[in-house]
Amino acid sequence: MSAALIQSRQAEIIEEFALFDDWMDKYEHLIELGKDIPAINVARKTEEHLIKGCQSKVWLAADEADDGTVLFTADSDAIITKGLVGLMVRVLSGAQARAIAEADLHFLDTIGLHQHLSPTRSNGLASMVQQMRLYAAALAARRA
Amino acid sequence: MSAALIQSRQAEIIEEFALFDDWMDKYEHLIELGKDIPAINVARKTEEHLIKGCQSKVWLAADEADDGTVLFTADSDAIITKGLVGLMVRVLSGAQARAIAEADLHFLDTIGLHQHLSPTRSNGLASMVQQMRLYAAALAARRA
Amino acid sequence: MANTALPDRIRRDFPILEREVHGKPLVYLDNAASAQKPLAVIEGQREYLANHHANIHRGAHHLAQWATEAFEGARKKIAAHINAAHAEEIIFTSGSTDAINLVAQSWGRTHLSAGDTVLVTRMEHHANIVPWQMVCESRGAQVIPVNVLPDGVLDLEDFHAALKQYRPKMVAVVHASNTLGTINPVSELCAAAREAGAATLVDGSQALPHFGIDVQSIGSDFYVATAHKAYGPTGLGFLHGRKSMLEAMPPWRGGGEMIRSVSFQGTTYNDLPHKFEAGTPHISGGIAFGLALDWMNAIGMDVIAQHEQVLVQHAHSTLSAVDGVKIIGTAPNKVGVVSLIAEGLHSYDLGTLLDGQGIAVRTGHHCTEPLMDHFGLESGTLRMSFAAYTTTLEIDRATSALERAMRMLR
Amino acid sequence: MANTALPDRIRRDFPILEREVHGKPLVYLDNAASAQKPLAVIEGQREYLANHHANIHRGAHHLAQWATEAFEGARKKIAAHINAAHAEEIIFTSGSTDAINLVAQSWGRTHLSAGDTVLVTRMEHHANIVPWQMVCESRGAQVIPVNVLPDGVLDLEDFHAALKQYRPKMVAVVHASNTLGTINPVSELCAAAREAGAATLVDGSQALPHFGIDVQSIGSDFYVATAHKAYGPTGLGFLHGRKSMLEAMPPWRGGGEMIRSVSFQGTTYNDLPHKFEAGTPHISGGIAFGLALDWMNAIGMDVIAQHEQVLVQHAHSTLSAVDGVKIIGTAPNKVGVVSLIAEGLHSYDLGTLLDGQGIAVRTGHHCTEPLMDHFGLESGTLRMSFAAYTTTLEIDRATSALERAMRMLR
Ligand SMILES: Cc1ncc(COP(=O)(O)O)c(C=O)c1O
Ligand SMILES: Cc1ncc(COP(=O)(O)O)c(C=O)c1O
Repeated sequence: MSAALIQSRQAEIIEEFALFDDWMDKYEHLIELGKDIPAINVARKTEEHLIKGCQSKVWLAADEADDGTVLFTADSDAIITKGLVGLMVRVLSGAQARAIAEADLHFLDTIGLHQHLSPTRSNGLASMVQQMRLYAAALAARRA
Repeated sequence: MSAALIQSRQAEIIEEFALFDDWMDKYEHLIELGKDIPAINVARKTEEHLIKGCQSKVWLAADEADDGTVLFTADSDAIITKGLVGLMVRVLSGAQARAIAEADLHFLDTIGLHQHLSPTRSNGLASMVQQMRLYAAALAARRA
Repeated sequence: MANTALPDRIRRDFPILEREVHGKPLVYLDNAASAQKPLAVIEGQREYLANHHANIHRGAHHLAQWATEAFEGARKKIAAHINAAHAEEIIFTSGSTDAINLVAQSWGRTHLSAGDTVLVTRMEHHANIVPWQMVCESRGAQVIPVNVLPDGVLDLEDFHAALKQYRPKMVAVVHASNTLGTINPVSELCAAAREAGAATLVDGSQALPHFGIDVQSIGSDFYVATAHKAYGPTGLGFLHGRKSMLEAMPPWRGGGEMIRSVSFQGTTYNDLPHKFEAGTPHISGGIAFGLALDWMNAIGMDVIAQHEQVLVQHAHSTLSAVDGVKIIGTAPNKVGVVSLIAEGLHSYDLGTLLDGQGIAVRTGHHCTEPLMDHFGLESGTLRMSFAAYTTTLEIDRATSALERAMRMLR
Repeated sequence: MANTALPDRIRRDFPILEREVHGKPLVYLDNAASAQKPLAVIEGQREYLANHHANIHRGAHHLAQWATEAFEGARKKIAAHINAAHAEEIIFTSGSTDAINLVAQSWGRTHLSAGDTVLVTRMEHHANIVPWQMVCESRGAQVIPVNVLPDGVLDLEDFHAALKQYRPKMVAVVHASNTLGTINPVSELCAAAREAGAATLVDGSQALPHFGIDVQSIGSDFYVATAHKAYGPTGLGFLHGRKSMLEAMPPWRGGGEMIRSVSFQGTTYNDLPHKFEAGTPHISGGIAFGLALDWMNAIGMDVIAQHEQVLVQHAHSTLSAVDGVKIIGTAPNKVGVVSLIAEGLHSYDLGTLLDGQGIAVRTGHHCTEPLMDHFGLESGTLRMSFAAYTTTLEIDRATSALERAMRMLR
């Protein structure tokens, strides 16, 4: 059920981005999206929640709800990264841990922002996604 | 006068080699020439007379005649190198030290064997020529 | 005249400059990271590999001989280009980084002891810091940085004071800064260092592409540079070393070529330059780099330098007119490198939005973290860097793109 | 079938094979020194440099991203080709020599102490001897050679005895000998070494071009090879290291890329593989090497190996039929390398007279002086070495040329 949720959210984003064929328009939209990011509590913007090794900083926290779903909050010091992080949180937050760990994330590819997921990109998005999966996998394992 | 001698000997060799336009014929001739090399005394085939850093070994000795001319004797363990060494000895031996030190040696170029004089060639001919000039320069300096 | 005409004349040598990125014409302003290569270099390397390749040295056959002469010819071209006293003072390396490591390990391990110091500057590239930190750590020695003034000029007072105070064994300075563009007065620095009894290394990575170099007039003991920033191939660089210094140094890497004779009883080493060139070198790269030098010299280093001066002046005046933009590094003597920040904005965002408009720049710390820390630039800078083919029009387009990016981010 | 058809099918990929030398058609039998490169490699490198080049890693712009993915893609291809467990176990180096020096210095300086030993064989290339001699000398350790039998097979009895007697910290062996062609039983050697508590390094320089490699089934801790002998570009090679070993090792070269963070208070290092890759790598070379692996795999390593077996058999029978010729190295398991001597004749003379007939071979010690000394071969050997494109006809022509040379010299 959670897997279906993740799918439908990706479909939604793909539809949303289909409106833009110009690169800059996509970024414009991304910048807007960054403003709606479920913000990480300022007190949690510590070393512990920092994703390392990137030009832009990304903070990420994961909380488990009683029903076993995982809620992500995040932030970044770079606006575009924040938009990308926002997209990721929007797709994965609230899903079951196991579904997150196993999610097939194709939407960045489809909307033409795939390169931002490359581990060689210095925005840290790839590390963030990995971190989200790790959190989720750890939670799923604890429940199992 | 010695410079003229060196020139005329080079001219002689150039004429001799002009008969061969095939590479292998040149080598055939070179092998023949190696047989006539003014052989270094066996007792002098020591470390001291060895030209170093080459795949084929070259031994070289220089002796000064009363009239200030220099007589070279040499040998090599490789036959083609011996032929090349023989050509060098034939051109330079018996000339005045100063003329040897300053000789313009173009004949290998003209007869198409120039590459054997390259310092990157592992037959040691380049080192030998340098050694011949050094011997000669040292003798010339001592006389001056 | 010649200045504005230069790109017109040479841009056709660079096919990549015709391409598009994200549907926009490419504006390549990342030359300090790596320059594009003229066709003469690309085709020369291709031709070598297609019709002439063989392993070099010790080969008795024709191809080996030809390749050896071409490769050794490239060494002579480098020697001539930087006015080295002897061709065998040029050691081929895989880049500047490799060259500095060679000196740090070979010279450093024999000359540095506990308590010794190596003087560098706060504007050094990591390549001229970390190798010294590594050898110093192993010897109990220390790396001391010289201060950089707010405008990006080296603090000469601090330099002379540090020479006096620390009596360093080695002074290692960058010729031109890859982040600030600052050209350091290396002849003066080397003279003072020598006076104080220190050996000297000059990192010429950002000098070689931009102006003529004369190692004898600089008076450095070691001078390094990398080919790929100077219109040459990747995987190649060189170390120039004063002959007497190199001769006294132990080899660093062992293997073929660098030996005279090998046995399990004992191995003896070859003469310069081979002593420092273990293994099969980057043959096609060496030959292609020779062609890159030919290409630069056919234009003339002065012509290139003049053209880039015009570009820097133009960029400074255009960019500093943009509200909220601050240029980092305004030394009077600069190569074609302009770093900037835009107030309150992250340089990564700016770089991404420039890329979306076809403008290739670099953002971040540019491998000069200590300099960024020194200036308190947390998100680094946005760096535009120029080459002989760069036009003022490209700078204008980059400036407009920057303005658009700033509007979007605010 | 496939065997004789292979060269027919692929020779058109190698323009150089069409050329003449001294007016005779080139017969290139110096592949163990360096192989020729197929057009896919040459044109791929050209295309990269002409239309895609940028410096890699940390670049936010499109070209940098593209180049990074292409270069990292090549790393993955290498990992897949030798069946490495992780792509980050592949470290790009400038060649085999560089890779062995990296291990000798980084691993060696931390693991070797006074009295320790490193076991090698008498058939090693200088590249797998001298780096060990250098680090052993600095640590008070010693290099011990294992015996080679008269037919060129490694003396396994001596190997096991030496393991027992010396309890080496490191066993470094060549996978296939560049002088004898002998393929060593490296899985067996590595297992015995591990059993005896030694780390292992396999020098695969002459294995990579000739047959498929599986580092996991070999069980080596380190495996090195060089691109230019395997149809790839010059200036590039790689080290494969077991992840746990590499992670525990200190970096060797310092500079950009290999750091996490640099400051004058202290520098921290990056993760694998970057920790060992300081400075701008040979980007075009890495990408082109990936294409070389693609090219080999499109043919199939088994097809190449089979073809070369036919060549070796043919060369052995043809050449040993020549009066006065003795083949050096007749192990049952060989790659396409045939060394020989002609009674009473200097190999340099033979090589020169073959060159005069358009036949490119190598003569001398082939960077294996200790092996030459061991066999008492003062003027080295004449070595013919084969590649996928070599034909039996070429071997026949080389044989006739050799006979002519011998006649001329007698
Ligand atoms: C067995 C062996 N090991 C090491 C090397 C060294 O390779 P490179 O010179 O490319 O570093 C070679 C090639 O000469 C070789 O044949
Ligand atoms: C000033 C400076 N020094 C050293 C280097 C290192 O050059 P490479 O990465 O080619 O070794 C660079 C380039 O990044 C540089 O700009």
